[in-house]
Amino acid sequence: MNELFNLAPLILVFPIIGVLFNGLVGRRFVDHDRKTGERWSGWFATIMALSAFVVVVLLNLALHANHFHAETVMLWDWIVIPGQGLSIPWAMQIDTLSVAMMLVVTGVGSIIHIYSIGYMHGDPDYSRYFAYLNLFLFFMLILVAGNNYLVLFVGWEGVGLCSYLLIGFWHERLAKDGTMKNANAARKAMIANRVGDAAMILGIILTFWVFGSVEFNHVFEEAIHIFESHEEMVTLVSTNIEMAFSTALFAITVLFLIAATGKSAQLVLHVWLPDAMAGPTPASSLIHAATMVTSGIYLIVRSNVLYELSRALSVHSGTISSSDIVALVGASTALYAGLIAFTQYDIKKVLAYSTVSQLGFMIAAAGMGAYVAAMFHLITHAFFKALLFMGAGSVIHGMEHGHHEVAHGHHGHDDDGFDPQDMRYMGGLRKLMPVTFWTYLVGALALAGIFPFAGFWSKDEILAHANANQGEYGLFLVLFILLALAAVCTAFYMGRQLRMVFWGQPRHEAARHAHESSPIMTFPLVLLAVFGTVAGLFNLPKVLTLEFGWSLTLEHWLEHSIQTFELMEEGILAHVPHTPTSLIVEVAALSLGLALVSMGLAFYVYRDKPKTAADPDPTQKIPGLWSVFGRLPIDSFYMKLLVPWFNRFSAWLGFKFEWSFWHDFFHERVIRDTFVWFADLSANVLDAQGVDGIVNGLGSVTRWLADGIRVSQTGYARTYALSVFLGTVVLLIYFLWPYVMR
Amino acid sequence: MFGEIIKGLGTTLKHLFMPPVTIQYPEQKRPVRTRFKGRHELKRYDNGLERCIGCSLCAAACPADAIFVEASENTDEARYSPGERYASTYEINMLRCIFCGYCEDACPTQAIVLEHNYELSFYDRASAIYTKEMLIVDVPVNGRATPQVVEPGVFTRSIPDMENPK
Amino acid sequence: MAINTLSQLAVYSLVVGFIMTFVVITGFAYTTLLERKLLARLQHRVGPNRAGYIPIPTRGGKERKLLGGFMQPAADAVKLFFKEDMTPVMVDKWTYFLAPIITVIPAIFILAVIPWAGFVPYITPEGRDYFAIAPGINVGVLFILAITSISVYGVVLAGWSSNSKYAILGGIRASAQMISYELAMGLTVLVPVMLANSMDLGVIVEGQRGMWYLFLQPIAALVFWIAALAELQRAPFDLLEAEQELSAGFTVEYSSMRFGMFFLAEYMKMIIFCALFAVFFLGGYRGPFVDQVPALGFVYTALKVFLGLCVMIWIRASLPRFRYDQLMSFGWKVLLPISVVNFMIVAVMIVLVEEGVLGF
Amino acid sequence: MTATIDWYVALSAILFTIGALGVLLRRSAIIVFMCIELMLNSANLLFVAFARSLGDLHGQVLVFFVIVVAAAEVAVGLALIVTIFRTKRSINIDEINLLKG
Amino acid sequence: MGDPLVFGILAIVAIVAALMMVTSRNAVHSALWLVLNFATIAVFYVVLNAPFIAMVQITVYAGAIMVLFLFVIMLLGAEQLRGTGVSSRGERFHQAVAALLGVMLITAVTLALMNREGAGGGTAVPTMPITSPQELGLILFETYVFPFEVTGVLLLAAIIGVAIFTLRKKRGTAV
Repeated sequence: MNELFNLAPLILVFPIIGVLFNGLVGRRFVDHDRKTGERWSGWFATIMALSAFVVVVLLNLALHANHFHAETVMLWDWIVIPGQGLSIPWAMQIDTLSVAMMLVVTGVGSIIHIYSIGYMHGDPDYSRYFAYLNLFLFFMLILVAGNNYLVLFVGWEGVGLCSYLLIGFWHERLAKDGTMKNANAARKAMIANRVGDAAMILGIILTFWVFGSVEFNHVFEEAIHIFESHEEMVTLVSTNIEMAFSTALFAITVLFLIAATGKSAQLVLHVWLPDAMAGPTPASSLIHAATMVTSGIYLIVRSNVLYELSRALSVHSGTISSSDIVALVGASTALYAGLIAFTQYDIKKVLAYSTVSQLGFMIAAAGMGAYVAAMFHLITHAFFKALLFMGAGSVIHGMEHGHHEVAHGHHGHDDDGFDPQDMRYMGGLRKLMPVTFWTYLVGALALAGIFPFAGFWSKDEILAHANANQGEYGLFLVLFILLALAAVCTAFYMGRQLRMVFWGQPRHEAARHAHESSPIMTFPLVLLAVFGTVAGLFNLPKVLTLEFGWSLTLEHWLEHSIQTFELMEEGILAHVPHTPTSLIVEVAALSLGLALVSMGLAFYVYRDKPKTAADPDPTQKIPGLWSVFGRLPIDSFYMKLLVPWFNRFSAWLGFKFEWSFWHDFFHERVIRDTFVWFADLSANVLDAQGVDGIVNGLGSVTRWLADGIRVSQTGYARTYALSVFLGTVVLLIYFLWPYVMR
Repeated sequence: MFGEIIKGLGTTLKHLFMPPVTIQYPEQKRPVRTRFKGRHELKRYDNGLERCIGCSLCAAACPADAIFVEASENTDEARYSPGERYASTYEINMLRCIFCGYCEDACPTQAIVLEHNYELSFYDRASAIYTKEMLIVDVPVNGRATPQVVEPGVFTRSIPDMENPK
Repeated sequence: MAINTLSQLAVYSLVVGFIMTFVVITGFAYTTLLERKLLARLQHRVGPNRAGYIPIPTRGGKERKLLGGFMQPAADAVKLFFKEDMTPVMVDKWTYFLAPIITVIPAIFILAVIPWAGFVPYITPEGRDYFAIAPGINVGVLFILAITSISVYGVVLAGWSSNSKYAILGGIRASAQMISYELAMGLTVLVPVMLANSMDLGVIVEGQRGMWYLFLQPIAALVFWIAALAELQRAPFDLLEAEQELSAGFTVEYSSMRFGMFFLAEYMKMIIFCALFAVFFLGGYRGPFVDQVPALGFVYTALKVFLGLCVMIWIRASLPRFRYDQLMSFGWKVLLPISVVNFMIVAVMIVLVEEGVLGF
Repeated sequence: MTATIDWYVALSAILFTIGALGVLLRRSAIIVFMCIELMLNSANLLFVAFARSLGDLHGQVLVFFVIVVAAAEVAVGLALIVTIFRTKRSINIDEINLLKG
Repeated sequence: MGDPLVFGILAIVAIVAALMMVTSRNAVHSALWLVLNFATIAVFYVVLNAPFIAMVQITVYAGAIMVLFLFVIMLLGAEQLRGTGVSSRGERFHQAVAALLGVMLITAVTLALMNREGAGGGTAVPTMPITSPQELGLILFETYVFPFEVTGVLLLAAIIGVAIFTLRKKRGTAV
């Protein structure tokens, strides 16, 4: 094994050092001296993130040197119950898939750290923010580096925690109507995620029951083994219950899917993600766009063997497979969220729904068996969506500063309900914020899937996959249509956003006075814009007969850790949807054309509308769009039906059960009275007579002894030294005695 | 910081290739400025009589107490200076002198003047005391050396109006 | 003459040692002249040109003076020897007498391991790697570091024994400075050691066949140079003789040749550190055709030392003196971190290259 | 004739005894400290001599560790002496007898 | 293990230096004698084919530790003890016991050496090549890597300890 793999634990050590620094002492630094303190706090965290990135790059090199063979770095035995066959190690699996994720997490993470130094400038809780950010990196790296489902789950919960903390970072802030907007958003995220997490726990338990292990490799080997031996029934570990293998596999994969819908914001658990935009923008960019929300995709891609087996089993029996459900959920989320994005005015909410939509793309790709395409879209999306969010952050920053300037200009000028995030107040920022504009443009074009930018290649690969396999799998035609429509939506709402924010006339004084952000914020934008442009090169398909040396790099790279490829080669799986390796010109032309037309349409429709902030949106003319999607049907459903009933049930539990029975009766009468009686007995009888006597007696004896011995303590160091020397000489003579006396 | 250091090094390096400005001193001497205050000289009138009348005003004015003057009576047989008295001893301790020029200002007859000689060096402290013989200028071409034998009554008054005696 | 026995080795070492010490002491004398002349030229002056010129008569009765000042070191020596040797009353006699000697001895000691040339056949036909007093010592670099750390004594003892406030302040300043910069220097010296994989200075020189370590490790070279200047107490680190504050630091009570010995030590160390810089970063005695004619090594070493001396003098002419707190914080907060980080980077790079992860 | 290990043992014993007597007899804390260093050095000498005599290097490694520990010990010890000097204005170890029983 | 002449000279220098160190009135002189003693021991190390240890000895002991001693002596002005100090009871007794113990130690060692089998110095000594730093480093970083790290921690602890000891509060008295 290459020695470099031993560095792997460092990727966890660096972020946790950052957490400790910022969590324990960072605040003192910042409070003591704002300027220097911020520098220490921010750069320390950034350097820790960068160090982790460097280590990941070294791991990458090590993988190269190791011919891409995965390595498991064992840290310690975590949960071991001898005799029960339960042994779960805390180990890190370093393979191409996890390293690809780590590169994205630490790379984009580092850039966002740098951006945050500028963005969070002046915030009273500066160091707390960076502590959270590093904590997030720590947990995210646990998530992607774990070699079993349980470690993955630790990271899964950890990032959920960080997400909660960061959404509620400004938890004291109130919305205009007096609700605790941020705190509520954080809670919403937490609760929505719990549903998925419950499914995840069930899935892990079921996995262990069926396969006797939670380590990825064991589980997959065992699953393949059962599949190959054509066993219909499996016995659950340590019980005598038997279960049909296909049912078990279906249950596990669907539970994992539910987990993924929770974390990756898919229908119907997506409701938390748009609200999560209440957090600081860099955090939204890192957690709710680039990395954490993709962990659902990672989970599915990681479990690709289970999903493919499930597909194979269902082809056999003719029923719908869990992979198909995954793909359907993803595709419908993509379209649904894309439509909602039309109706949003908040610059970040548009991006949030766009994220949901793009995650739908990835999930759909994973469900269709295009795991490489899913990962490819994940990586490119991480770049350009982080870029878009940070660009939006820069715009918001500029608007706030502009508003500040205006407010200073007119004293007593009342706040007119101005919201720096509302696109209706913006406009014409192209000239005022050139760097932000150009980088944002790159990000938007990449997201819309316009030709040479990264998004085009990754999105096209997914569509091509759906198109190429529709002959074999009937469902894929439906998926293709859904995804193509979603792509059209994407191009439209991005066009709308670009037009409203950067073109036209400023619709508010603040937009007139906005100005470019500081270099520490624009530098990361430029960096990410470069990646957003060229990231397509990672997995360039073959074009006609042209084949470049770097074509399909990602595919060749991930081949080594996505076992489906092996299964296919070994002939264990007969029918596996295969992604075409070369560019299908018709599909590419179709998607590019649709995107261009749709974007152009958006620019046309919004050419001079809205004129003022109060103007209605032109798309309100489309029947059903605003009346259905604009009202967020699923959110409303939750709020109208689920929440009141749940509240009533909680109130009953709280007042009747908890208070009347548990407190008043059980605690007060049963426990307290018994305890008081017992305490009385010990204090007045046992302690006063028994224990005190012994202690006092011991004390007297000790004092009597000490009085005798203290004479020997002269206090002169030389006396003590003399006795030490005496001892030395005596010992020496004792040892040398046989020689001395001969 | 490094840019500035390199700039400084460049500046000095440039000067390495410039010709030196040194003057080979004992052989070549730079002329001093006209108002340079060097070693004192005791002046004479054109006819050779000493200007100093031994009034000790210079000694009184000297802040460093470097001047010592002792006056004696002039006679017409042995006349040193116009008027009643002349300086029989005139000593300046060059170790004490600070070349301030107050003596020059105090002198009523412009006898003492700080001239341009700056080569003052001694091997011992005693030789740092300049006597009248060392300070007084040579007799002018048309004059006579002192003491002079003069007609009585001509030089009975010292000449405060800074003119040569007629 | 093959060297086989201990006594032959002793004779060899004595002869070579005598020669080298003589050469370096003469070199010391002319380094003072070089410093005075070059410094003068850098300041638009001519410098000493009276002692020992060659008069060349020209027409017109005047004479041109050639090589003016080349006997100046001798004149200085004569002056120093014949000045009155004063011993202040309240000094600690023995220490006061020992201090100048203790200052000079380490400077001479370091000479032992410096490779002046490659293998020179006329002197040693076989068995010797390079020409030095003690060639082939496998802890050469450590030896240098050890001896450098010893040289603090001269300064401290001179300062203390003089029983004068200026002297002790100067002494403590100087020794604190030397100790501080020794760390950075030691860490930097390890860079060539790691690159050459040996502590033998000859091996380090031979390791630079392909490329001078100066180009491979410019940061290390710069840090070494700065630390060497500080170690030598040369400008801009010449705080101990900050005339304005301390008159002359720890040498204030010394006169005559005792003072001269401090001077001697300083200039010998200048030569030696320039030689060390050459060995560590400038390829030592290596140069064109040195494999065919090993004796050329002497010329190359001398050239490189000369170059180093000129740069030192040039720096002295250009840069103002550091303030004491600046000096300390520069040493501890800038130089030391740089050298530690550089050291770590070099170590990591070497491991990576050896592991085959990075290839050159 | 060549010097054997016995000679080194004897030399080391003599140095050790001198150091020990210094510790016991001198009153200046600094000199006591220096005597401790002398004792450590006599032990080091023995380590190296035995390493040479037995032909293995582990003795030298031990000396290395002893030197490192001695450096740490001196730093702390001298800091203690300085601190004591600040309060008591003296480094006479006989005056430092607060622990007297 | 060295020429008897070399050994003799070095041993005499070492013993004389040690004695002078113990008996000097002036602490600075003591320190200087100790430096001489350390230098002699370093030469012993070279004679014993351990040049690396010799260099470490000079660097650390002579170059660092003793300079530290000198600094402290000079800074405190503690060249000589001021005042007579408290004369402890039983001073004579103490000295006598100490001297007796010293004599016993040397006697015991001498007797043991003389009575040992093969005493008198004729034993063959295994030849050992001059230690190279590489060999020492390999042992240090393979066999003794844990103790090595522990010494690192020890040094860190010493640094922190010293900093705390000598740190003076801005106001108020010393610790």
